[in-house]
Amino acid sequence: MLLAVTQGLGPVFSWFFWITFAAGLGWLLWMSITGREVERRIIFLFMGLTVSGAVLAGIILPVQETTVVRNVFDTIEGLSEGDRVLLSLDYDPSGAPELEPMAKAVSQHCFEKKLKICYMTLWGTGGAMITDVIALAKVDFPDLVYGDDYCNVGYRAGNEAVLRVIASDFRKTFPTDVSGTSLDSLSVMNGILNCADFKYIVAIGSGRPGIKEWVEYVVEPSGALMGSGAAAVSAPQLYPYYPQQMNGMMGGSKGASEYEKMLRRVYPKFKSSRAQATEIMGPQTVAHVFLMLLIVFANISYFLAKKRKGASA
Amino acid sequence: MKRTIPILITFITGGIIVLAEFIPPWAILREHVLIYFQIIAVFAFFLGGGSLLKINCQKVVRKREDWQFAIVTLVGFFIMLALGLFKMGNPEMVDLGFAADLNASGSWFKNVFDAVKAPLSASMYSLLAFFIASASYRAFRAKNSDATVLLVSAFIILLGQTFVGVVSTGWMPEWMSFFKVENLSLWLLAKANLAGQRAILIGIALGIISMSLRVILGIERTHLSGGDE
Amino acid sequence: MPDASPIGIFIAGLLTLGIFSFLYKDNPVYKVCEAIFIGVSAAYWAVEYFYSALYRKFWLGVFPPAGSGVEADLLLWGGAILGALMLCRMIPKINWLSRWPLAFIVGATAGLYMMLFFVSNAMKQIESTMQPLIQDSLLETLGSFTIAIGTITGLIYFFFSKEHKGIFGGAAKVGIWVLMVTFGASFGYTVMSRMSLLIGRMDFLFNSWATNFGQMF
Amino acid sequence: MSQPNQNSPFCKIFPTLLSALFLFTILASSPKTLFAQDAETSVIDSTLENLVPIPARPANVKAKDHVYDIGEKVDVSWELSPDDTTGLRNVVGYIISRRLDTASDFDSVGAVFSRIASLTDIGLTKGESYQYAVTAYTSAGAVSETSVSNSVTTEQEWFDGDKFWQVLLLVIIAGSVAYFIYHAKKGKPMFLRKIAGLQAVEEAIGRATEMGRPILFIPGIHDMDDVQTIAGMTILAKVAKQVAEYESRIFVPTRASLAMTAARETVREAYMTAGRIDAYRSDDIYYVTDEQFGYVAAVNGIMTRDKPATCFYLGAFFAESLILAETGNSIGAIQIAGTAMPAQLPFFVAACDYTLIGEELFAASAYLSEDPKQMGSLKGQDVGKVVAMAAILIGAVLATLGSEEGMNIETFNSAFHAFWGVFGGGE
Repeated sequence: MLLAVTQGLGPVFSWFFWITFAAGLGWLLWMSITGREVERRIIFLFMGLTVSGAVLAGIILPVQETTVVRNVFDTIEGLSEGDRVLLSLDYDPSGAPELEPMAKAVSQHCFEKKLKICYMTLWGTGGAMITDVIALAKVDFPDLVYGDDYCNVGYRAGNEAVLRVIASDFRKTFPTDVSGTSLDSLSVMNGILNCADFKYIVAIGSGRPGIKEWVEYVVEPSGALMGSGAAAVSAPQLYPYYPQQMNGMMGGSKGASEYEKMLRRVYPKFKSSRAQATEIMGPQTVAHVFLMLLIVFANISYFLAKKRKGASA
Repeated sequence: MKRTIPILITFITGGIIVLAEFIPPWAILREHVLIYFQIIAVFAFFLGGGSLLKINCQKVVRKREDWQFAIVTLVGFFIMLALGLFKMGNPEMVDLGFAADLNASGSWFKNVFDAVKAPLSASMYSLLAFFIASASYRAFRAKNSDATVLLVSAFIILLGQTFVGVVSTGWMPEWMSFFKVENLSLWLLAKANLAGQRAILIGIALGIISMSLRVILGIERTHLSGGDE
Repeated sequence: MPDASPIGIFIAGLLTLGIFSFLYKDNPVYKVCEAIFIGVSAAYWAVEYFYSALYRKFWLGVFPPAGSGVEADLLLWGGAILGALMLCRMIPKINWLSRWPLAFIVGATAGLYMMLFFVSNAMKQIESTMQPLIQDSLLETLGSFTIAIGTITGLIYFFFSKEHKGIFGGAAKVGIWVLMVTFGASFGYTVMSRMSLLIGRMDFLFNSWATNFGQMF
Repeated sequence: MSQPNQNSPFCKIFPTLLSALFLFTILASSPKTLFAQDAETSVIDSTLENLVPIPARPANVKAKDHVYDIGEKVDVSWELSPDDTTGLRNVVGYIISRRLDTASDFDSVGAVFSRIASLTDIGLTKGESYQYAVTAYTSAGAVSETSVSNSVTTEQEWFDGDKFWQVLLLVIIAGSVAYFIYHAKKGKPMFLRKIAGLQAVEEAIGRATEMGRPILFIPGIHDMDDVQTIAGMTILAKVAKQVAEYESRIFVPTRASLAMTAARETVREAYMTAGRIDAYRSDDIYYVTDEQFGYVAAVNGIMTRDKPATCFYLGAFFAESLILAETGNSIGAIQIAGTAMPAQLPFFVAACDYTLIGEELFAASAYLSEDPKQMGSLKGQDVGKVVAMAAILIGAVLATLGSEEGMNIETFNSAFHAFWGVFGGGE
């Protein structure tokens, strides 16, 4: 209901909102210049308005494509029909806002290219994440057949040990899929003996075990081709592995939104699908800018106060 | 007696666990210790949960301030406990009995988890965004050299993540590319930040070695039996 | 929560708003949310621990189901005995016995952490810092000098038994700056993922919840 | 996660099934699978050699007992098949199988990729003799002849020789800590630099007493199985003792039941030492909930309602660090924080009055105790720092002299690698 209203009033609402908001910022600046402290609840109010306004107005900001993300996209783009891709979703609900869009976009891309996906996870809580991603992908591809177009082998306990084993023998750890069906009866897994048999591995993870472990225990011993999607917090620590051990990486919502952009550029049919990360990026950038303004205002206020003090002394 | 035995237990377990690192046949002890801990923690929950119930019951009985909310806590606790322990509404109960997955989709336990616990957790967590704003406004002021370094470094990283930063230094010629915000922030993260992290991590390791040694040798024992005997 | 029921979403939205109300000030609505949260989550973990540790780890460990071929792990009884000693706390006469499991845990933790951190923090970090100072490019060379000097001055800051005076004091001062750069950088970087949490909540309120609201009434 | 059904007959025949499955998949991976035309197996069998080139077998298979284990591992190595990197180049991997000396059949134990010539087999029994066989296979499903290894008997060792350098370095550092502990006992006074956060402790407690408001102490959100929580408890002991002496009041809500028990023990003992056991209230130290943010919600409530004048956050913290510190700030409390969680330190530094950074958290109780033995241990830590700094310097200089980017002197290069290896480098 509210959604419909805001969508209908979109442009009007958004103009009205931002003019008010700009006025508010002006007031904040004036308060700083006159050296008055602003109560923290007013800061909270601004923060809330910034984010909710940006979410409601659906701000979409231009995204710059970077090579490190494009490499993942191009690799999948270069695969041919029927190739198998392994998608490992190693995160939990708290990592989902950043990582689910990546998993969704990569799935959409693969299904569009008629590639077959095998989903797995190293996290106990990842099973639910896989279910969510498959549900999201099925919106655009309602005719997907389980077993022929994709499969889900789910979770096995053991963290790094799982990786160590599947690097050489996939079925030793995953003899069956998540519901107990033997992998032999799934055509997706036909002839897949180990991780290197997948044409591409995409590991999307937010911590440990995650991308670093994939590199150490799978890519390095087996030479499998891997790309990754990392939470913003852990992305900096993973740069050393690029481009030798992983040929591309999506970092945080920004990386995900780049991927979404590329997908829509090449396959316009996805323009109607929800670009979750791109939607997050707008509010996130606005919030960032607001935060930087706050820091600037605070320092203006501080310096002017110090000057005044010095003058009066 | 009452004081010496705990110190002896600490000494012996600590010593064995350290040695087990180097003696292959003992390695299994390290794994068992972790399981022991989990089992002890469950028993300890009787004490913790007991204290929770006791304090809330006292509040209700003595009609202390906010006693009404204590009732809410108690009711919530017992409802959730019953839903979970008896696995109510769990669709897997039919086939598996009490071996059913506790969090099976459709069970009442999972439903309450989704409708109550998950949103409460997420909301509490997201308050952090507000507190980041108020902390930035209050604390990031160039009061002295330390604070200035902190401020500048945080600001560069923040800039580097938004298009504002990229645009603001986009005019720089090629030979100055190092000072472009996106490069500068990457350099800060990969080099200076790394150096600081390493110093902290090495320091922590030394602190833990010294602290553990004090505990194992029984010099630090205030948590067990007070000061000197 | 793709399969959440409308009532579930409705409640979730109310609770979200209740928690947010704390930002204005402490109020009865927040108190109710807090009370529910404490009660429900304490019971949640009690049940979770009961089934995972007591039932699966301990009970199935010492009494494996007949015919499963798994041998009973008698060592697990040790944990149960220590756990039972813990409960002695409730009996005043022998409550001092509860110090034994505590002493056991403290000793074991000290032993485990000592080794774990010595290897993963100290050895590993020292090893990674041993890089050639001179690199291919001037920039990389600058970088490796920064890492080496930064790490060493950072450590100097932590010295306890030497006064921060003279050259040593200067080095310690550089060390503090290195630490401050580190703190600033990780603060700036963490902000990004924290914002997405709030955006996620707002998205829930404005989209899922509001839509659901419209459907319910 | 559902409970694995241990009664399932599947578990029993699992190993057998696995090997069968394994062979099946190798064959099934061929586009013209043998099984598709089961009836004509013999015909195809004879023509297979013509259709699919069979790789040469891997030679010289060796089995060796894995050193420094409990007799459960064997290292198997072989020479690559001549058709792996050269020749037909059709080898995609090797299958390794094993048998007990007494048994007749080999069971598959694993597979590796092409270009790999070794495997460590695990899960063996101490004192048994094993024999290994290695076979090369191609993507088309062709399998080479099998090479069989020597027989090997597994042995157990009593010292992990791989960790020799670890032991030595640990002995140096722990030894110097121990040395200074007992050296300090002799009463030689020792200099310790000031740590602002710790000097503020007494003043902060005094302020709370004057204002007639309580003190809040959070020993982190981990349980007693984290050494940071133990560090928090040791500081709690000192803080509680002063609180008892000042006749103030301290609240310790905990996130774990075990931590609650330990905190009660600690505070009770502190009150006893201060001679004020009558003022000890066990209900001021209580368990809230194991849920991270449920605990935070409760502590926020306590702060806004009881308005503590001083808040201590000493232990392991995660995302809640800033939520707690900002709420504490809003009620005007003096806040002293300390953690060894590098990711949370910036938030404490920004929002608290004093922050103990990493190592300082572990040193705090020694500082506050004013016990020469404990203070001596800090000097031992400094020796550790000297060792670390020296190692970094020596390593960096050797690397610079030896590396290609630097001077490229071979002697230094090998010296560097030897030195690097001591710290676990190059593995």
